[in-house]
Amino acid sequence: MKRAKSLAAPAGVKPCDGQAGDCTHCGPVFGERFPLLERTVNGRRLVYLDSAATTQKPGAVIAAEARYYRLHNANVHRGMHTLGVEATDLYEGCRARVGRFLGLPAEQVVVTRGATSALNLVAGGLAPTLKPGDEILITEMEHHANLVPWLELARREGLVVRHIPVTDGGELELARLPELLNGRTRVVALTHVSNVLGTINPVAEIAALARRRGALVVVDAAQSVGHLPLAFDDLDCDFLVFSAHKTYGPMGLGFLAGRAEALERLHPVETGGEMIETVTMESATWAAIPQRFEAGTPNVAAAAAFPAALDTIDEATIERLRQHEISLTAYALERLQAKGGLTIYGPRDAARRGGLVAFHDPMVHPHDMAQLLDSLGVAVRAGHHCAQPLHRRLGVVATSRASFGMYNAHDDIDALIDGIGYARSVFGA
Amino acid sequence: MKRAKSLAAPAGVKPCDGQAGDCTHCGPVFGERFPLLERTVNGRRLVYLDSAATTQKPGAVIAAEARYYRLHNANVHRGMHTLGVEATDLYEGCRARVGRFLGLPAEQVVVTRGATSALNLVAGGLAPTLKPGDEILITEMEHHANLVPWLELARREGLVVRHIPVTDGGELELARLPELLNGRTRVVALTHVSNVLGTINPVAEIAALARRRGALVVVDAAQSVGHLPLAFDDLDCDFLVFSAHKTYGPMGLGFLAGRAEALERLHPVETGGEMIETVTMESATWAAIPQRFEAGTPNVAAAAAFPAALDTIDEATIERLRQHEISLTAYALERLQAKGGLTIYGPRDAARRGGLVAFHDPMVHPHDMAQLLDSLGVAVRAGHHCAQPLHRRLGVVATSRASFGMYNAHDDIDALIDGIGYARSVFGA
Amino acid sequence: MNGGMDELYREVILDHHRRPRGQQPLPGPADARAEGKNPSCGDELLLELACAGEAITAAHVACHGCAIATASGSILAELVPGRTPEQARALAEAFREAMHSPDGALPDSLDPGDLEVLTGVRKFPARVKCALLPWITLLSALEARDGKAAGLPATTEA
Amino acid sequence: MNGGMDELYREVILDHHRRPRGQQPLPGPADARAEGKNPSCGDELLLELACAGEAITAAHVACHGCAIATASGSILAELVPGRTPEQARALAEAFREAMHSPDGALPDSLDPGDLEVLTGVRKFPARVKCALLPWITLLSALEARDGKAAGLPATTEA
Ligand SMILES: Cc1ncc(COP(=O)(O)O)c(C=O)c1O
Ligand SMILES: Cc1ncc(COP(=O)(O)O)c(C=O)c1O
Repeated sequence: MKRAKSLAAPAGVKPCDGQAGDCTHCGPVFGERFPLLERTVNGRRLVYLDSAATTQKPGAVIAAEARYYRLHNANVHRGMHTLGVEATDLYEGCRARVGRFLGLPAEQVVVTRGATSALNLVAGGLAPTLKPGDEILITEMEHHANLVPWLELARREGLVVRHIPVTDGGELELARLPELLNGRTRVVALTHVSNVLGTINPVAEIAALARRRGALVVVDAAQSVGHLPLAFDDLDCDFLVFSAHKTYGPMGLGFLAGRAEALERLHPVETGGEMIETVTMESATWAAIPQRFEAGTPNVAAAAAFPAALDTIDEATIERLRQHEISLTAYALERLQAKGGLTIYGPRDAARRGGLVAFHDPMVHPHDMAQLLDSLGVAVRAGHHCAQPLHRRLGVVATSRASFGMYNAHDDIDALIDGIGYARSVFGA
Repeated sequence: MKRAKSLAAPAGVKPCDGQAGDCTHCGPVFGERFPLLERTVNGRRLVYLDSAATTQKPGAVIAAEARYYRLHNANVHRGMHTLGVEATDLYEGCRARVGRFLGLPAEQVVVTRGATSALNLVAGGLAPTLKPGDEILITEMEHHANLVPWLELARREGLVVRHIPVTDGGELELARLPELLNGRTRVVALTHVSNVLGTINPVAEIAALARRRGALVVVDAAQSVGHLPLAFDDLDCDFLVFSAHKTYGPMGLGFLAGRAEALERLHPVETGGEMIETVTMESATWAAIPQRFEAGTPNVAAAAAFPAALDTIDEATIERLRQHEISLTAYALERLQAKGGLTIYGPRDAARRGGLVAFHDPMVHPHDMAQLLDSLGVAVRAGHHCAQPLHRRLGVVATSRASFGMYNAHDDIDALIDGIGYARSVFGA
Repeated sequence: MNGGMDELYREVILDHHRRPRGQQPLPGPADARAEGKNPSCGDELLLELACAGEAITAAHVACHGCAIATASGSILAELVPGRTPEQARALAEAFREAMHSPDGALPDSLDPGDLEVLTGVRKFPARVKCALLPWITLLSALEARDGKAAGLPATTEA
Repeated sequence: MNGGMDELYREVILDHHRRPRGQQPLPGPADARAEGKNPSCGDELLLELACAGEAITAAHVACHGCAIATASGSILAELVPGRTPEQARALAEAFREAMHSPDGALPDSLDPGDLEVLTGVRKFPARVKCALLPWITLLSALEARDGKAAGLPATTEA
């Protein structure tokens, strides 16, 4: 196969050095900006195919976090000194930057510890607005983060949790929607992109129906922000959550974006300093939104660093990154298919998927697959990927998953395919 | 005044360059290890006196976090690849290191986002074990983080919150304890060191009484871990919380340490991935402790960095750091007193206080004081320090607070005193 | 003074802080009233207005806050009497806007008096709230009077 | 094989994985029984034991797991019959200890057979759980039989 043709690459960006013939959409690969990718694993070049678990970080993000600690470290909001003002500017600057990235005013962006915390904030925060018999509609392909908090809420408040089943093709069975979505449905919570099937769900379509029914719509965008073009308004939802660490940003940081009226409906789940207005020994009143949801000292260092990740995405342009992931996904689907004997999950068409492919080899258990691939420097994830009910639906306890970031090239997929061959050979297959 | 005598200083440690004559206990100052302290503010040397809000970070901590992102970044627990194993080792290594620091097995250390999250976890986690009429006993000197979560719990579950009042001398009115602690008291939650008064509370003594009454004891050690010698067992409590960022460590990280039986009583508050055993579309069961309380992707980067902070403390030895803070506090009390016309809060004896002093100048509002000090490079905090009820008790809405870390020297306090003089001159006092 | 303090603590501001106007209670019952607070630092302010015909006739300001908040309240007490509620609102809104704009100019047509000097505070982001507190409270008092709001305490965080 | 894979996937282990012992159901009802699982990766195992007099006479192992878990279950099925519950417990505990010790030695006195080979897995921390799953489940089956536990599912995370 011939070398990939690359789009005009900005300075510091090397063209995709993949082997695929169909790489015209592929565009540049940003590997050089990610210092970790220079390391070796077991004496081999690291082939990192686990970006759906966490992405690697551009050097600019790592440097921004260190710079914060070296120059501006202070607690926020409460200080009048120069460091406190600088730290507050960086922290609030991150909120505004995320708002701009999603197309929202800063006040509608709540800073959290991650997507999981943000989903717990929504589920817990809605508790006082719900009554026994109210219904929550989720899907069978949810990550535990968008499933267990609703089960807990239902248990505590006497609610009913229903779910949209997954078809054999790995899509939501939308035909069931009219029956599942009814007058008692108060919340519809679903993932934008499945972290196992890769399926991109028709969120805006479902949201329109749900909102017409008077239900709030919660979108788990952990696998889509930073990977595909997305504006808050286009999804037509009430709440959207994601984690910085899956978006080329630092750990310990995530966001809840919401419509102003929807945020106003949430009761604060975590309480303490920074989120109050007046406190006596008997009672407390809450600060305005978004501070109301941000109890205690936030992760200022991570917030100071995250804008550098969004800058990297914007510089590459999200459209180009999306094309690159489609190209990688298409190539991965093609080569895995060609390998034979593998079960591959999710839609066949790469353009309808996020940048990940889960597969199962009946000859090699996923743990052994991951272990043997790792011995060749290829990092994939094996397990239930925090989606046990979906795996039950797929009829397996575990799958192997290869997932892509802006730094991957087609030769990474070649390494994966070679590795699968090697794993089979070890098991005499 | 003459230069401070210093104890034998480890390499890279400069002796205290303070001006105080009584600095024989002072020992070395670790300023050189903290890169931020090299910066200037408004053209002056930065005099950082806001460590109670957040401490500065040793270069080793900043480097460790960057090294994590450059070499080991991966999600934890779920991975079989080399990066995942390394990241898990670093994460679990931090848990074990904190356990060693406090004298506890690793399994009794829960990793959280900070002290506030840890307190919310305890308060929320106890909800199912409490019934209307049960009592929570707190104190009048609590930070909002150890106050508002209990008020919220009380509101939700119909509990009664009582508090130990503060004497005019800034100590707990322990004479009231027999009456306040009764057969209905289920939880006693109190701060180890007040973040405003500096008062070190007799936690072990109160805990012994409380536990005899069958109450669980929760200690907010946000201002004591890393600042004074402390072993979990010596406090005789059930739960202890603190934040890494106030202990020379990174932001976005904190800990809940607990007795095993006490941790078992907590229902998980945040749910999602990593904290489950089996999940179906109908229900979920929980993983063992401590994973049960750690939903979602944790802040692995911060966990990888925090041991370097504890190493810095251990190398200095906590005893020496404590002596140093006592020496600084004694000097600050003496010089503030000598200034005249200032109200100084908390015990008079530095040995009975943590390393901080709050004061009030009737001529200069605390905000103006902080602003004018900042113009000279001196960073103090002004406001209610997240302790509104205590400030009401003190009869002011705000105070100024100077707080110390291992990097401060006596000349920092000289700069503070000079700055107070300057602030007064601006207001014509 | 260094570090820009001469810009923040201008003589005019220090003077308002030393001898704040509007301290004396209103002669009769208030026609409009609001409490304001700055939750992050605890500053509190009570504002009462007396009106007659088309105009505000007197303002009473009780401020527990820093020099900037106190001076701002004093300037308010000086500037607001004699204006109609509409004019007072316009001034408050122009001031709020100026505090968030780079040049901080207030139109002469609003007759901003000493408020002009106070716009220098915008270079100290942490103090903007202090300067705004009385004016946000004014807006809330006027709204309450118009029956538009339930008279909730105003906050500079909203 | 590279990257230490020859140590992990020793021929003995691959052989146990290819033809696991203990697959056939017990002839009669089980005298002890437990389910085990590895929550973080979803591995599941069912263990049933038949006893007669002082000794365990047969073991049935149904494992949904990786090669390491399967091989470990197979070795268990091979080693446990013929031992008393006390001896079986001692072996399981010695194995658990060996998996967390640097040298990983099992005393010859316990007659560890192919289990010796499995201790090589300790160099792969992420796989230790897989190797331990059958043995933790054995401990729980024996405890349940002694009436000490309510027969809750065993987990490698506890
Ligand atoms: C679809 C989806 N939702 C939610 C999460 C949870 O994100 P986090 O672990 O960062 O809280 C993940 C990642 O694990 C995910 O893939
Ligand atoms: C005594 C005390 N408790 C709790 C906290 C809350 O810590 P954090 O904001 O890191 O959660 C603080 C610091 O703000 C404190 O001083």
